[in-house]
Amino acid sequence: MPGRTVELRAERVVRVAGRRHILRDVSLAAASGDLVAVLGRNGAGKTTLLSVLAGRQVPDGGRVVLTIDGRIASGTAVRAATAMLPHDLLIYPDLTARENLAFFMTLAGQAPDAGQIASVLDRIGLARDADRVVRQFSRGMQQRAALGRLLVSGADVWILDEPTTGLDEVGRRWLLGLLSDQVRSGRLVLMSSHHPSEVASCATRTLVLESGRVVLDGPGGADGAAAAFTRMDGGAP
Amino acid sequence: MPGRTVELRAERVVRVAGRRHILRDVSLAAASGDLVAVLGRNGAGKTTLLSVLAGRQVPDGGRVVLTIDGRIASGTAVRAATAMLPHDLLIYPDLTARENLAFFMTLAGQAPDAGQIASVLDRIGLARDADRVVRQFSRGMQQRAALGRLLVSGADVWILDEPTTGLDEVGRRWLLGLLSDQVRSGRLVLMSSHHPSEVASCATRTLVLESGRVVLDGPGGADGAAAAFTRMDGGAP
Amino acid sequence: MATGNLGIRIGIVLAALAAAAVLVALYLVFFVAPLEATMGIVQKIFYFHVGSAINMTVAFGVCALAGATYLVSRPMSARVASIADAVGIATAEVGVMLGAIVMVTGPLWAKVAWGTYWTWEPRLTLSLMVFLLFIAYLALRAYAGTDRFGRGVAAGLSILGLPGIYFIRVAVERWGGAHPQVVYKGGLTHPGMRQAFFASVIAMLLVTATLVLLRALIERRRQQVDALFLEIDRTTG
Amino acid sequence: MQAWRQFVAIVRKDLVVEFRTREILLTMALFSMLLVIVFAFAFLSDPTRARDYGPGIIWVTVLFASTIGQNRLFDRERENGCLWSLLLSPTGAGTIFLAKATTQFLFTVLMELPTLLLILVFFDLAVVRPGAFVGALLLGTIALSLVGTLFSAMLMNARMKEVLLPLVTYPLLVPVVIAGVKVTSVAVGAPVAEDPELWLRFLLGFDMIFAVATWFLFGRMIRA
Amino acid sequence: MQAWRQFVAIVRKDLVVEFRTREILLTMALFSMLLVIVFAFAFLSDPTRARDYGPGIIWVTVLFASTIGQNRLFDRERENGCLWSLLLSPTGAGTIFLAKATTQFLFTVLMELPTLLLILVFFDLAVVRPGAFVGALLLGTIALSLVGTLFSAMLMNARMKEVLLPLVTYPLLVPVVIAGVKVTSVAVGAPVAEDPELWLRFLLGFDMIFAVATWFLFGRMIRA
Ligand code: HEM
Ligand SMILES: Nc1ncnc2c1ncn2[C@@H]1O[C@H](COP(=O)(O)OP(=O)(O)OP(=O)(O)O)[C@@H](O)[C@H]1O
Ligand SMILES: Nc1ncnc2c1ncn2[C@@H]1O[C@H](COP(=O)(O)OP(=O)(O)OP(=O)(O)O)[C@@H](O)[C@H]1O
Ligand SMILES: [Mg+2]
Ligand SMILES: [Mg+2]
Repeated sequence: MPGRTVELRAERVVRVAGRRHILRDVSLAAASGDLVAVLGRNGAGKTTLLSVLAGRQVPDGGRVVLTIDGRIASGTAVRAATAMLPHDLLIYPDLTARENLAFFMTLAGQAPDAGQIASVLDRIGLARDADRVVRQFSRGMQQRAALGRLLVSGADVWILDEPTTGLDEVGRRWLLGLLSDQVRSGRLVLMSSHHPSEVASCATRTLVLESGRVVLDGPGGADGAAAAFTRMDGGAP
Repeated sequence: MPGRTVELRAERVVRVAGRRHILRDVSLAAASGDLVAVLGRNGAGKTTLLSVLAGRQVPDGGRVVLTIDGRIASGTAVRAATAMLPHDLLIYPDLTARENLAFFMTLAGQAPDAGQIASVLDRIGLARDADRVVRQFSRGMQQRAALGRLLVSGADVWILDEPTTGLDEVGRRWLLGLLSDQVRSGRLVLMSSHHPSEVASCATRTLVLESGRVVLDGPGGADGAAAAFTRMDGGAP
Repeated sequence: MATGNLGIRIGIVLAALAAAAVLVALYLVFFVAPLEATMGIVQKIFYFHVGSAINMTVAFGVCALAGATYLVSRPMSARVASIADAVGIATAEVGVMLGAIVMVTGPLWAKVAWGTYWTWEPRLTLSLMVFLLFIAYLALRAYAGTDRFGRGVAAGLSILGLPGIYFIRVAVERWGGAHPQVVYKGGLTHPGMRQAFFASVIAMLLVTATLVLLRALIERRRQQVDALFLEIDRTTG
Repeated sequence: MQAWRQFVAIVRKDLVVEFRTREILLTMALFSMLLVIVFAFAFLSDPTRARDYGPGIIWVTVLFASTIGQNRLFDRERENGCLWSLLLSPTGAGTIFLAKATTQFLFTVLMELPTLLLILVFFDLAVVRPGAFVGALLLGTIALSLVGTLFSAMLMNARMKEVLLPLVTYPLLVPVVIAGVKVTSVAVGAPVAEDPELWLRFLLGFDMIFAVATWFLFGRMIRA
Repeated sequence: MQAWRQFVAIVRKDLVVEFRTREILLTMALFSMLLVIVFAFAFLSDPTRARDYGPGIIWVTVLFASTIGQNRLFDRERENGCLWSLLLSPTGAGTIFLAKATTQFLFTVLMELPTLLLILVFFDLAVVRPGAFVGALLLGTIALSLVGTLFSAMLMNARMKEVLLPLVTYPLLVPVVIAGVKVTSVAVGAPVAEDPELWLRFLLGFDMIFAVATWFLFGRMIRA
């Protein structure tokens, strides 16, 4: 909801798989107005960290805290305030794009509003294909449909895992602009990315993971992005 | 196999879904030494075209011809000469990376060679994780494993659908370099991409699709890429 | 098959012949053939029951032939393949319809003759299995839509149907049963009954031929309409 | 009110998808018909004993078909990780559970209609006590839906879901099947000395206890 | 030679994966045990008639369990679109078909061992003609594997695979089940007047004709 201030804190979060660590004591604090780029080489733990922050995975140690206007939120309030776009898009393949959006609006606790849905469909570039089932969409079109879910959710915190995947160049530019707008209007956005240019164009902060550990928690912008990607350079291809 | 010259030709290829066209009279000819970047907005038909060229989808009209050293190949010879990396990676999630590569080498008709496999694993940056099952890999690691499949296949034609998806920046640079090398050593590579910089850095030709039609068949390089992406600009996000 | 006026003209002639034959058969059945001693009027079911049963078998046999033609001609001639495809769907649908008649008249008769709607008797089982096999054919076609892969599978099923029918027949014959075999065993001595019987079989044969021809023509028309839609989409889309 | 809207939205979504693909109902109906036919073959030695094994076949068929329907219903939620879109939304766990159980119940009942008809005709059974017959089926189906939904949701992402689901649920459901067979035997007039009232009351009690228990457990188990 | 290496590689891959996950064998074995137990409950009214319905239960169980195994085996090829990696490789269609059918046969046989043991013990059956008993099972399993593999591969990407598979294969397999039940009845000493030789020869004929037919159709159907 607009006008609220949210803060998302991870406190020494640990996540293990078998006898290996995936996340080692990851701490982080971010608030409304931040766009945190979560960076790292393949297998560094970005997806795992974002899943933990979104509540999809439970930390094996440490905790994740969300405060809304200074008060710690829990349960339904946390879920109403958070929306996630993971690799597996969480949209129903046998519903049309329009039906998916109406469904997710209801789930988020709002009455579905045909006008708003139509305008979202227009923004994500699916106006023409709105009434085809998502299963028949091309990869980029599915990514767009999943982005629509965030737009109707009304969440304060957006968590996106490589959200530009599959988008064409125009769509990518639009998305990065959209995220910047969201952040300016008081949302908190966390996203992972492998593209320096994307990070430079919209991130206000960068967080670099290496083998599940935070090795850099720096500023955003062009300089921040350059510093972060330099930190990750080298090693095996 | 090195030293052979292959030519891949699509002649007025048509592909339909119900009563709509996905590909409309797509013609194209490419030969050893070409790196063709297949470009287009989301839903333009890139994935479909690449699938048809790789033999995964059958054209509803027109035909695809592969000639090896001037002679038209068919059946087994075509399949031995072609390898594809689609969105769904075609690797076995419950085999380790090493087992996958050995298996695909055998399928391709070669005796699996532990030394060669180890060196491929090293090149794709999975040496450390070679004996873990692919299911546990992060997204980028799975993409790397699937790239390994091409490296052991010995195919003359590589067909890759957005091959840099999920790769980190170092991996992406490595892959683009690898593709350039392959092309120089006489392979024919076709790949789709949404990133001007990728196309500029390695493509020798660009092919732009729009609603299933070829609207531009131009040169590669920085200028070619710029021209192609300008052609695609505008319209809905 | 002619799809223009010739096909329709043949259809009209066949339909007229069929109508005449049906009238003759009805006359013979109800006014010439004597009332059977023990079962009375109910025995009249016999003429429809057996006529449908024999023609069902004929229709399914033709369906298998069409399936083989489809699979063999598909790589060579699109025209022959789509005609065979139209014949396949037509014979399967008409055959299943005849099967439904058998499956309704049989049990009705059985309730009177044997005091139960159904017994697990060889002949009954045989017809049920064959009936189910071709329902599966129709289901495959329905879910495959216009997909050529699905059509190939359906064609394969109809071909396997032939040895399938043979084995089901052998299997059920090995275990004896209560279903009458008057015709083959040289019963049906009364000349009036014989005439009525042959007339009804021939009438059903003509009806079947008419329906198959018309259904196949409809399918050809549908194929042509699809082609027209595609042509419009190709030139305008 | 909001919970009600969410409940309706979830049930409606499943019905819309089903109407579009007709997958689950067809799967269940066809599977159960095949089951009946195969049973008929396997046991056809003595058709006069249909009243003895008819009720058993009815309940085995209902049990298997409902398990299959349950698997398919949750396969749908598994594709694209969709169940997570429910679980990560502000919808209450209880609402999600009741919505999924309701859909499952509807599908199972719809599948039972043609199947029962088929069994009654094929095995030539006459229902002499329709009230008990229908009552046992409805109460039994509720039990199957509650237990099945709870564990399908739990096991959705388990590797061996398709084994684990029957392995976990069937032991819980065996009493339901036994009670169902008893009532149905009486209902088709088999010469057994059972009191159907007693067994029906048992089924009712089972339903009530499991409704509360599964509803309570769902929230605790799924959002750890 | 190369085809042989490819054949071995495909079979070995499936065995390695199975050894790692043990999914399919466990699924099949547990499912068939549950089936047997449910049957026992549903039909336990008259244990003295075990020889009458025992053979039926054996074959119903084998048929269902092999269908389930087949589904899972091809689910594996479906994940990540893997079957395409086989079909797009220079491996011959016949090799792929024989390899998958062989795996399916091996898994089914392995599943049958514990299940049969269970049935024989539970229903207190004695095998008086072991040769006929084993022969019918082997020949029947070959038939199930051939027909099942052909259509599982074909239907792998069909939307309604799980319905379509039994719908398409069961009518073709009914004679196999009938023959199997007949031989097994004789083999467990049921008082039926059947000639097991005849039925065994029937099964052999079925296997031979379907081996040729399915092998031939596989290539034509899958690579359009
Ligand atoms: C209950 C369902 C029944 C089914 C599915 C059924 C099926 C069939 C089939 C498939 C045929 C054709 C056989 C062939 O072409 O060789 C046939 C023929 C025939 N049926 Fe039935 N039938 C049923 C019930 C009955 C009953 C109750 C009677 C009479 C008591 C009956 C009397 C006949 C006769 C007389 C023939 C002529 C076949 C011959 O003489 O060989 N059927 N039936
Ligand atoms: N279920 C699991 N079991 C075992 N290891 C796992 C599991 N899930 C993830 N891992 C391991 O955890 C590490 C981090 O995975 P994660 O998906 O978070 O990486 P990532 O930073 O998102 O990588 P990418 O850039 O490739 O997406 C990887 O080494 C991965 O192999
Ligand atoms: N099975 C199908 N049924 C109907 N339409 C389909 C099917 N597959 C693809 N399409 C349609 O064909 C068009 C082209 O799809 P394709 O996947 O080839 O696009 P693409 O160029 O690869 O797009 P992207 O950049 O998003 O990957 C899209 O409009 C898509 O909706
Ligand atoms: Mg990741
Ligand atoms: Mg694509």
